[in-house]
Amino acid sequence: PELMAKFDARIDADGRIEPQDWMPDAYRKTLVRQISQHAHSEIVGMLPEGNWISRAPSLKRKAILIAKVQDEGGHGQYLYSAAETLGVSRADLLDALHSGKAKYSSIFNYPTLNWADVGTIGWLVDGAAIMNQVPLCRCSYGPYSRAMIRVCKEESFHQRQGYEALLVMMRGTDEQKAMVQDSVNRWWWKCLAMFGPPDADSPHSAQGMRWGIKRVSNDDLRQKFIDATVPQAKVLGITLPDPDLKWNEERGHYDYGQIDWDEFWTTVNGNGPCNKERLSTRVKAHNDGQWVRDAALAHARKQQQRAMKEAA
Amino acid sequence: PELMAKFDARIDADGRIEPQDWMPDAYRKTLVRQISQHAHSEIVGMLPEGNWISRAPSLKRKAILIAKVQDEGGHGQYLYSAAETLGVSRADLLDALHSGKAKYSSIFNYPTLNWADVGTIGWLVDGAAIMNQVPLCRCSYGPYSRAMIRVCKEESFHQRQGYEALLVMMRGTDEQKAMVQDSVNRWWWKCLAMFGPPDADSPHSAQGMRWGIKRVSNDDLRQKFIDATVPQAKVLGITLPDPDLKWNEERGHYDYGQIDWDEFWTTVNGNGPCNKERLSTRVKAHNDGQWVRDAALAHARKQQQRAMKEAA
Amino acid sequence: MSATANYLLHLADNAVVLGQRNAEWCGHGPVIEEDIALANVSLDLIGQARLLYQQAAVVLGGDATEDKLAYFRDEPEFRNYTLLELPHRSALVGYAKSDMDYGTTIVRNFLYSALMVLVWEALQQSKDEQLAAIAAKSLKEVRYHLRHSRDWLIRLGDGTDESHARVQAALDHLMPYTEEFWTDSSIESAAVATGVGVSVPSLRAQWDALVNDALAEATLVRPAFEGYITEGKQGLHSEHLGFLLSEMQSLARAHPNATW
Amino acid sequence: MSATANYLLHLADNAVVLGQRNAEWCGHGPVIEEDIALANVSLDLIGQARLLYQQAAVVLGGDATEDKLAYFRDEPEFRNYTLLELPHRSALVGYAKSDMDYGTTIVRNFLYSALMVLVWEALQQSKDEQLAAIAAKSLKEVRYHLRHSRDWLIRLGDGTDESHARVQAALDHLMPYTEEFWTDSSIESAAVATGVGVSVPSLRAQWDALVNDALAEATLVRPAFEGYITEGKQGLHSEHLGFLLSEMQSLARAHPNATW
Repeated sequence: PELMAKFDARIDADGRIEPQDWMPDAYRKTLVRQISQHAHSEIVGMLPEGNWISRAPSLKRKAILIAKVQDEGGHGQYLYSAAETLGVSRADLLDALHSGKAKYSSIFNYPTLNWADVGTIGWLVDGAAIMNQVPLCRCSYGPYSRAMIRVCKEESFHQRQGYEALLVMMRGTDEQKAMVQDSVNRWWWKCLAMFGPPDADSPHSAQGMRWGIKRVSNDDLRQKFIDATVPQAKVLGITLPDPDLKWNEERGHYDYGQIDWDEFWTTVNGNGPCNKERLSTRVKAHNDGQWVRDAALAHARKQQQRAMKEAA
Repeated sequence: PELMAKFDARIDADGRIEPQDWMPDAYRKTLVRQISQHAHSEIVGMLPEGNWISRAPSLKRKAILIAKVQDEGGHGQYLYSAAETLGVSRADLLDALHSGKAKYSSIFNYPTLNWADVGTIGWLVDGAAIMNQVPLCRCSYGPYSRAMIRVCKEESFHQRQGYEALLVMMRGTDEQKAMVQDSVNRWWWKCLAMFGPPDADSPHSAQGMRWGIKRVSNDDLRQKFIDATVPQAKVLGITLPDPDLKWNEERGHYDYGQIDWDEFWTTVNGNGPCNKERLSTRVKAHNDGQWVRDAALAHARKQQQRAMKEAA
Repeated sequence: MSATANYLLHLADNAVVLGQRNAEWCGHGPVIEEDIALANVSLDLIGQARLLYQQAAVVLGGDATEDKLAYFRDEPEFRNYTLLELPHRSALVGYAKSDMDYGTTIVRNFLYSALMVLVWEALQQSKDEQLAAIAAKSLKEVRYHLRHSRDWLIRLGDGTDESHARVQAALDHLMPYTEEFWTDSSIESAAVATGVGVSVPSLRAQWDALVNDALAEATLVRPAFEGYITEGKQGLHSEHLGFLLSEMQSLARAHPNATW
Repeated sequence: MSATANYLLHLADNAVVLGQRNAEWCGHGPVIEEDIALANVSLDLIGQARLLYQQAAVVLGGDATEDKLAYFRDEPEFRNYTLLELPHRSALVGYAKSDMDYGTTIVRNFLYSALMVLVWEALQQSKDEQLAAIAAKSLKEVRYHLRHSRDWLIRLGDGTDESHARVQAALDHLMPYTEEFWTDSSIESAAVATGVGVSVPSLRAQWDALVNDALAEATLVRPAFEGYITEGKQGLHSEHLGFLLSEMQSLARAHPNATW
């Protein structure tokens, strides 16, 4: 109770909880779930964009794309490290992913079907992710908040790169413009769903708010995203696929249409177009790599034994 | 000795030896070696051309190519059957191929590097094969001679198709013409080597001639092939890559340059550009297919047991 | 484009894509007889595609040709079922030791040819006489495809423990993609309305009977459907079609003015 | 084309082809740190290719650009070593359970970067100042590639029995392809004659020392050479480059007038 009081006080004062600090079990569990889910999202998120590396239409775009996918791997890596400060192992987290127990962002269960998708994912998917993540830079758990500061910085860079790639395409041939429009048509609604169910239906929000793990509500973030994105779409010259999308003078916000939550939940529950494939790709990579990890471990042990023999 | 005399008499009378007939062990062994080597060549020969099926530049050419590669599979299948009439099993023959003990035509250890190679293989490689094989239609062993009649008929068809494909390309764009010339440059000398070493160096020839297994000498066949091919090359409009190639009025034949026998033997002995790859592709296909063959066998046994139970 | 042309393209794209996939076994099959059999299936499908594209080219007029339609249309213009563009591997990792799984090939050929025997049979009555003629020819071919794949389905299902597990995994993987058969598409409805096409949903009971009967004989369990219904026939594909087409079309597109 | 342009293209083609291959591991590596490391190697190589193609475009003049050189040249125009275009699988069937073998990737990166540390070091003295500058930059990168691949070569060689067998198989498979390094090509001799290029055969003893030292530490046996010497740098490739290029160039060639 004394520890609890100290913890609560720190939270209320907007202070940071560090790994060595006492924390309630539910707080620890919630963080492990959230951070590992985020790490998994980065790793699985390498796949849809990685799908286009071999076909990138210029060497410059190829380099940008590889660097971006590499950054996602890096995010995964240090988010796993942040989770490990809470006393879990990466191996256990990966097991949870591979067995289907742990979730990752549902947006990566949709396919990338043309080159513009690479730009759109940067602009809209990363854009939505940043909206979700910027508040987490002030999250109460120190290692997570520091990881998020770095992640957000890099994601913002990716978002600008994605938008720039689309701008270039929109100045190009008719086919290029059509690709961008087709891409935005496919991703727009899915990005709006990324902010999660409406506040009324969101189970974890209240406690998360209390603990400073979640800081802004789903609906508020979604609105903020839409308000920021509509003008960008205009500059780009594409049409967002929502006939109900219009400025509401009174609210000072854009109104928007109904999100298809059935589709969202179908995908979250494992039945999107690519769920099985994404997961099995990860499992295959992990299984195929077993002998490599075994070898590294065996070699390290041999090295150690040799060093001990020499010392003896 | 009585059997041997009867056998010799049959051979001398240009009669056919059939599976149930007595035959000398060396005759049987020579035939098994030759027929299985020919069967293996058909199977391995599916690979270089098969390499272009997925990229055939028109549906018509794709269909022609699939049909051709399929025919090669068919040739392999009935040549294995012909070999089996001599008391060996297909499994044993395949083991010999996969372990590297048995040989196959060395020509298939070269890569197919452009689409024209598909036509050139038809025209030159199949053309050379036909020269080698037509005499075998009169071979002393019945099943082999009958198999060769069918093989030669189909190969002649493939040769005409290959030549026709090249004719169309030579009437096409500069790039197409360049492809054909490049292809012929790469294959010409290798095709001449297909007739085997000069008669002076050919170990099996004499006995093979005696037995009616081999009927025309390597050098004679090679000359016949060259004499037939040079006019076709002229019609096609390509240059055969041999500066020494010219009509010899006196001999009534074309003279030709030196074949690089070192390269030939290097490849025959396993060190051509694709030897390892061709063999490992076959081994992989065989190993990957083990579970399928096992299943077919297991199912057949179950069926049999069920039939026996019902009968009992 | 006319409703008929669109419908012919849907049928042609199905045939060319599955023909391309089946040919990938050529030289790599589990036993030489299967290399030959699958080459034969592929050849039939490419042949069907040619007739269908040719007829589509006639209907479309202008400079359309069978090869322009096969080689110079982009991914979203292709109207094949998503099922047919998938690589030959099972989604279930653990069984697939190799990247080419024969069980997947067999299950797909079975599920598709079980549909097409019904479709071609019905299309013999198509108001488009050319299509009716193509249907009559294709029906004979696809009956053989069905027999071939059904026989193997049973061998694999009722074979060893390993083959049973593999082919069940392939079935679990592929069966959900067959839901696409029964959904409406504007292309199909338009063709049905004019009497050119057949209503595929009306064939469902017969297909179920064909499939369930074979699965029972193969001792396989039909998985319950849940989840995502693919939309390849509407032009919304998986990530696999792009790779298939970029390989298939590479040479033709590198030489747009060439005749082969 | 000038001797310098040809030489730059040889170096650029090497970099782009191996960069393309290494990137295939992105999202599929044995551990996330290796996904990142190989992406990094790939990124360096693509970066080198860009600088080299840019310089080649300057030398060639006209409408040459880095992307025209990378995306619109055909297979026989590519001058990369055959070693670099091979897929990531070992020729030795039986070990390779999967179509992507990390041992093959590591051995290739090791054999090539052991050469390139020497090549780039020497090219710092190239009479072509731009190339000398590219060499100085590339040398730093390739030193890291060598360290990375060498460390893994030792881990795998001196790891488990399985990893030892796999990496030995990869070595047996790939080592013969390195013979191409030491053969003459007119492109290289011309560049050496003008002081732009380096004589690669003159680096052989140093390369042998680097390689033998690492193999000894990895407890691997260097296979004796026999057989075929590849000629990729002369434009005569394996059957693999065509597939690599058709995938790499597909989108760019589908939109020849586009800017990206």
